[in-house]
Amino acid sequence: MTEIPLTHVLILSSLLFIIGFVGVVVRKNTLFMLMSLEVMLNAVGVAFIGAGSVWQEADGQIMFMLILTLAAAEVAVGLALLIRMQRRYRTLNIDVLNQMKG
Amino acid sequence: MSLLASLPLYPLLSFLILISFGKRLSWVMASWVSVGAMAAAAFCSMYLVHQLSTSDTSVITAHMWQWFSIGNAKVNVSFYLDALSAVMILVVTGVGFLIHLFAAIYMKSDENFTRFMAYMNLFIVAMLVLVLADNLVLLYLGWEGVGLCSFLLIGFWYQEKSNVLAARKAFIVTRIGDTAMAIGLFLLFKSLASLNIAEINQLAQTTISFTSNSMNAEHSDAYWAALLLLGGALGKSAQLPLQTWLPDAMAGPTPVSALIHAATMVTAGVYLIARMNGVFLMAPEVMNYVAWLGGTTLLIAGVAALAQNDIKRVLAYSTMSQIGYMMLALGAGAWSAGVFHLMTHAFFKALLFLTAGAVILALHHQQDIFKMGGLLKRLPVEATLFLVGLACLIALPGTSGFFSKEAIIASLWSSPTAGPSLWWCAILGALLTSIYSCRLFFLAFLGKARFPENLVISDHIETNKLLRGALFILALLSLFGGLVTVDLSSLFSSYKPSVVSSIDSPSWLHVVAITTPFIGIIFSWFYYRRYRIVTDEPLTVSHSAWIVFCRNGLGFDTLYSRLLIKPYCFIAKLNKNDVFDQILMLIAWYVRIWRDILSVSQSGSLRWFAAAFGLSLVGLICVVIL
Amino acid sequence: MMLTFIIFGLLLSGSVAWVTDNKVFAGIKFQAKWVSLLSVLALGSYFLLLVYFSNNNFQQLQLFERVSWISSLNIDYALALDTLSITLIVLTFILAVVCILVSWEEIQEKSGFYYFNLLATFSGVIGVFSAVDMFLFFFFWEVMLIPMTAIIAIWGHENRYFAAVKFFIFTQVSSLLMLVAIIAMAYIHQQQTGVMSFYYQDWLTLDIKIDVAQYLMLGFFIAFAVKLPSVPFHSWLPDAHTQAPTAGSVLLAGILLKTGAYGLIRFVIFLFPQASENFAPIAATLAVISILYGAKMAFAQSDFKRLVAYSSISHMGFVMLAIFSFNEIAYQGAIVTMVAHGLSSAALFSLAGMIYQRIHSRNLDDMGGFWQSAPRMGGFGLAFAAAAFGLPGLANFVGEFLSLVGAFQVFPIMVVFASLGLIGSAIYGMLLFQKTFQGVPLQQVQDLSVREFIICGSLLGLLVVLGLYPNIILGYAFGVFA
Amino acid sequence: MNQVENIVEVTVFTAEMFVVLSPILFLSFGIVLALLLIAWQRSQKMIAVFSQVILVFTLLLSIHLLSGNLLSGEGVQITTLLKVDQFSYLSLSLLCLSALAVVSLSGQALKSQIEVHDEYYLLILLVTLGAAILVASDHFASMFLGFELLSISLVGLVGYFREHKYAVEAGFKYLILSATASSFMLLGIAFIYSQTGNLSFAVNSAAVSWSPVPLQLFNSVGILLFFSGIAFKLSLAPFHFWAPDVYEGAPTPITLLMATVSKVAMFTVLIKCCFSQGYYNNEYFIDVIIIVALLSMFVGNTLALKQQNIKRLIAYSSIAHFGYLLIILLISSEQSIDFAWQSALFYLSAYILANISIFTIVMAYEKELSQNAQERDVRIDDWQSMFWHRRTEAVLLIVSILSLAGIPLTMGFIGKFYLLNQAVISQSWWLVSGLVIGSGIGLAYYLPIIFTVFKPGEKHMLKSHHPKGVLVASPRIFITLLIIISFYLGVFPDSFSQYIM
Repeated sequence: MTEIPLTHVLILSSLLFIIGFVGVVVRKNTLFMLMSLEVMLNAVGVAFIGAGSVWQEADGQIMFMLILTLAAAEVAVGLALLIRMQRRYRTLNIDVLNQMKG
Repeated sequence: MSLLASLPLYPLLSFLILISFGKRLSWVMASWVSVGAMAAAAFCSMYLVHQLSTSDTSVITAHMWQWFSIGNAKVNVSFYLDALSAVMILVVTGVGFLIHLFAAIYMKSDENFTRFMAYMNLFIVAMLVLVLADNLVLLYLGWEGVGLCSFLLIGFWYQEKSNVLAARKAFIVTRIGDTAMAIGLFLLFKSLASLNIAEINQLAQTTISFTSNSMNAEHSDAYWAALLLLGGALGKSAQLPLQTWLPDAMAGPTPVSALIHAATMVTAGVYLIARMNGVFLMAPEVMNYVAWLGGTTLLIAGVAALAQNDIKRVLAYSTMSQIGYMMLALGAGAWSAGVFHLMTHAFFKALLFLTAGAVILALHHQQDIFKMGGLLKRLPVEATLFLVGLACLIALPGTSGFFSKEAIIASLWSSPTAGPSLWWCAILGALLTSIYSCRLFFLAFLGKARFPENLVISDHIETNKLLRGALFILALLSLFGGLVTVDLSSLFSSYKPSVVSSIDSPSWLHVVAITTPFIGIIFSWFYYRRYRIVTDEPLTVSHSAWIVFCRNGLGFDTLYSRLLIKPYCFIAKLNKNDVFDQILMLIAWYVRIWRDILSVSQSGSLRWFAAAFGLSLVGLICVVIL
Repeated sequence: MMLTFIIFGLLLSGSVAWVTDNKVFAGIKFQAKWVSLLSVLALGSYFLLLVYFSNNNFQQLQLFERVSWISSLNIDYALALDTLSITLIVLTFILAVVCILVSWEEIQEKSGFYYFNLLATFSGVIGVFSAVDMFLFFFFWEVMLIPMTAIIAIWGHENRYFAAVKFFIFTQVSSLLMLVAIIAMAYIHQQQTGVMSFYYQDWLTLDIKIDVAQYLMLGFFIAFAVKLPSVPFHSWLPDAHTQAPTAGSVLLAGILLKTGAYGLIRFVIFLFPQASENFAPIAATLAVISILYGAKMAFAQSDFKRLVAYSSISHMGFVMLAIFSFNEIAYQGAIVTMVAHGLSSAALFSLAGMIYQRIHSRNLDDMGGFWQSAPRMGGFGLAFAAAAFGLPGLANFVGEFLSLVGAFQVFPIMVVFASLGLIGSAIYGMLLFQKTFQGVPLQQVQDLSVREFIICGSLLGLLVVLGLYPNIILGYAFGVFA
Repeated sequence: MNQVENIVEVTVFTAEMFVVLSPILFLSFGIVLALLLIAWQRSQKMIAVFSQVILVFTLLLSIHLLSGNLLSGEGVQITTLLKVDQFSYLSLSLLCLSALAVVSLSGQALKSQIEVHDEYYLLILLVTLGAAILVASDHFASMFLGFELLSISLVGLVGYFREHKYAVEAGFKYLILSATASSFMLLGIAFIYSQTGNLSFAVNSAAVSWSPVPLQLFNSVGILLFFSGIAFKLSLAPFHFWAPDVYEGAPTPITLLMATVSKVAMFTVLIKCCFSQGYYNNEYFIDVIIIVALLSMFVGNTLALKQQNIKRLIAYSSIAHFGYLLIILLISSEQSIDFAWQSALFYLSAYILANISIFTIVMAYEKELSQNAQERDVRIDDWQSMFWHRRTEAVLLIVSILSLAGIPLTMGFIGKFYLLNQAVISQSWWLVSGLVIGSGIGLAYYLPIIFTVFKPGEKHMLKSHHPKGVLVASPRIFITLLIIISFYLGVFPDSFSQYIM
């Protein structure tokens, strides 16, 4: 099988990660922010898998699984909060949440 | 406790008594205490002088305790009585006693009588310490002490703003001189490692490093030391350029002017220079400065005296010019002449002031001579006494002033540090003296009475005898005081042979010197005719620019206020709230600015937070990579 | 043990005064002022006896206690005394009594806590004067600030919070620099001897490379220069003095400034002789600037206490000049000036307090002609002003004269400039006296009460005695430098 | 690769490990039991007492292990994942202490709600567990687990009071940002892993030199990302933006939880990681540390200047304090590691103590406010003239403020002293000056609080006597105890640090 150099994997994952991060920053809708978070986490996952395969170790995959669980948990809490937000503010626009400042 | 040590104690005790009992003392009590103390001091000092003259030793010393020690040099509180200080204590206590006597009556009606007498006593204490001190630090103590008392007495009627200002002026101006003197002390100690007067005078001759110019310095230590001491002397003796305080000092009660600002304190400068002759001899240039300063002062003061309207200010300026004579003498190296004139001047100037005081009292505190006139008939006794005083001042032959002033003038011509030009100076001064004296006398005692008829009441008539007694004694002293010749030449080390004079004085000098006063009198007899004769056209005070200029002491006050006082106040006000503080407060301001900037960043918007997270990360990564 | 007893005795009696204030035990109504006055008197006399009967030769530092405190860093609890510190501690006790007496009627509300703070400050100060373990020294140095700040902030005048914060921040920041220097010294000791040590005597034996020493010396110097205070670090002082209650000002001017001078002598000079000698010209220049600048600023003020505050800056300038001229005469002068200024400024501040109690103003324009109605006060005012401008016969003169004579041997030119300060002091001294007591009487004030008379009288007496017979101090405290 | 092998060797679970790990195990079992308890009967009082009991036991256990000498020297490696030494135990006991305080303070915060809140306590326990795992972790995986356990449960707690004005906002902010932060951290870990091929702390990733340059770059970037994740949790500038808002929005006990438990755990793990991986030799990393530290000192102190709301003020001051603490990471050599640990833990405990004390009083005042039907945060001027009406509380407040400001007689001063020692040893003069200036600015907002406490005024709150039921223990005793502790440790720090020596 042809070896994919590690660098490429890392660069790919970083690109993915950046996409996700930009999503978090620019999207106003809370739902999409949560999704972008998912993208970021998965990008990390890619990096781990790649690294693991280079080192011929299971650690990478294990970490990826942990990340998946984390993502699930986060989304769960996130959605709960999202519902609260919808109830209270009747909107999902994140920018209404700037009462506290200074 | 030797007699000498106890000398200042009498006035000190009386001071303490008066100050602690204050107004609770009746007039009789207070005056008995203070005048009695003075009498005791006077007798005591006479006895001391007698002792001194009879005893074979030329000095009497009294050691009280060691004040402190500078390195190895001890600074003692101890007294030292030689011929020079003997003269001084005689003047201080003798004249002081008479003036106290006068003052006790003069100030009787004042509500703060006891305080006044207390200050007078305190002054005498300080003055005695000054003249008896055996080291310069103790002398400085007395020196500052008399300054303080003069301050207190000038501002005695402290509710008048003008008096307060005059007092402050007097103190600060003299303080400038004192500071110079203090620096002089530091220098003396540095180069001679001693502050004992006798030692210094002796060391100054012997120490090479003191007199010789050290490398790359164009003046020797002796030069600077003498110069700085001279500064002190100028301040106290109201000589150029520190003379401006004296005329204003006349704001004090008349006895104060008599005691402090005529007889004793102002002559302390002369005493200092005479005392430190050892140092001055090592610095002929400075001697020359002394002579010139004295000469100039006596001319300026004479001119200023010509234009005064206030009887006391006239006398003040004349004091200035007489001290100018003394300085001249000292500068010329005629120590004994200078001190002699000091003594005689003390007598007749005290007499003049006190008589003036009596007149002023009689006229209900009227001091303007243009509002007097014709007093010869109304107050004949005072007038005669005043005439006597003036005669001495003019130095008519036979009077004490004649002898002393002649001695001075005679010494000038041939002196290497004075010379003919200064001699002419002195002659001119004598001329001026006689002119302004005549003017004063004419205006005050001759001519038309220019005051309401009912004014003259000698409300102190019942005590007149005492009062006049004091005046009579002074008059006698000033007439015949010249006969006791003071020979202090033993005290003063003469010049080094190197600077012995080459010029010998021509014979016509004496003739000129003796005739000068008469010329002056004759001149003014005609020039001031309208002051002298009784006419009906009113006398007008001239307001021509020149006269006013002279009346204001040739504008030194304005000069100084422009040069020194105004700028100082300006800077002070300018920086009232502390530029350093402002600078440090800038930091606080800066932090506050940052606080506001940063608190903008806490906008509370989530997306901005996330973005900031990313941005700052990028920034840090850049730091790492670059 | 005795020294500890004194330090903590003060603290303890302070808390006793606090707790028992205005309470009745066994039929006696306790009052904080009485408790604290008596305890200060008792402890002070105890201290005097302790010093008098101890057969130590106090010319060198005599160790009193040395107990291990923070063993992990070899920090000890070590107290020692020598003539210098004894002199200053005695001064502290004298002024302590004055402080209590001036607050006698001024402080009415929360007096218990007030006197607690007062006594806590005293104990801190005494700790500073006697600590020889540097950590302990720093500890006391900081502890003494807290109650002082409380005094300013609680019982001070209108602008007190600002003044207190300013005071605290200045001292705190500067002393943190000192702390860094202290730690660095400890590590240098570790490098040279293998063990860490904060013990003063150990440090004296160190030989530090000059370039390092200069920085360390600077660390100490800044802390002490701020406390002294010297231009340009002085600007906390006018505010603090002006805003503090009378006793606070007395305390600050009389004692706390002296801790700065003490530190300069004991630590800067003795620990870094070489470095400080190189630094001397700068320090002397600063000192001269402080003298002149302080005098000038004092002249510009219209607030009685502010004027006196600036005058203290001027006076402490003489001390610093003397200290940095490395010359025994000057050192003597420095000590006398410290004591004299302690007394005279305390006197002037108490006078300010008395006037404030009568007319409720510190503004000189509201004063004038008091002499007519209050001659006694006027007399004392004159005497204290005279002390301030160094009238011979009062203690300050001896101090300044010796300082200047000593300094003249080293820095003639600077001394010439410093002497101009004598003129400046005359100017502001006269201004102070005349604006207050002379001129047209604006209002009638009642003359000194017996208590006030005792305060002023005793201070004046001390000033005169020290002025005419300074050997009481000189003969005693001098040996430190021999 | 040889490291990998010898790590593989030690992965046998022995009895010693069991003993050593017992506190954490006990805690986790306690949580399970708590769940069962809830299943059996839902009673707020019971669960509260129960969780306190658990925490107390955990505390006692860890202290016991601390004083016992089986943790001498290196510490005990438990599988690849965990490694326990006396330092981690000390911080563990600190965690339990603060968690205990939080639980006790929560009592009346919950009173206002009607329903039963057993999950609240459960979440607190979970947070503590996560923190415990963090301090024990020696491996990125375990650290990640603890990290997420901590943050997810915290999110739950932050938004806990649904009705509260700011609940949603604070919750969201914390959720999104911490998720972002943790993904950054994960990416960093991934990069590091890609270089070292090993996730254990024991591998000195700073010393990886064999890889070609771009990879080296990835490595250092990885370290940076990882650090940024932690820095976020420690709310170090410039990752601090969330802190004040979340602090303000969260229920007060939870604010305390965030200020103490999570920060202590995070900092401990940071030190562990940095020391074992020898980051202190990596000058890039050092630069980053210095920059971040200086920024935090400045930003924190400066922004705190104009705060009136206590919780925000504490947030900012904590930013500054952790800026100071970063000095620890700049140790010069292996020898000073122990001292660094000691200083860090001392400083942390001083910080915790001060925070607990302040929040005790904040809670007391909040209760009174709510009794006056004012649902708002405590502001500084609510404390006016406290000293003259409620002496003990005021003294406690003053002591803790002074301790935060680092004035002698308090623990804070000794802590600052340790830090300065550190800085002097490592000769990092930048940080020294930062510390000096920072604490200078700090005084400008600490002192006014004290002055407000002293400021005379009418009794601000209705009741001058001590509010009942603010704390589980009688408040007076509790408060006096806190005062005594902070004074005692402030004057005799040895009695504390002897545990670590």
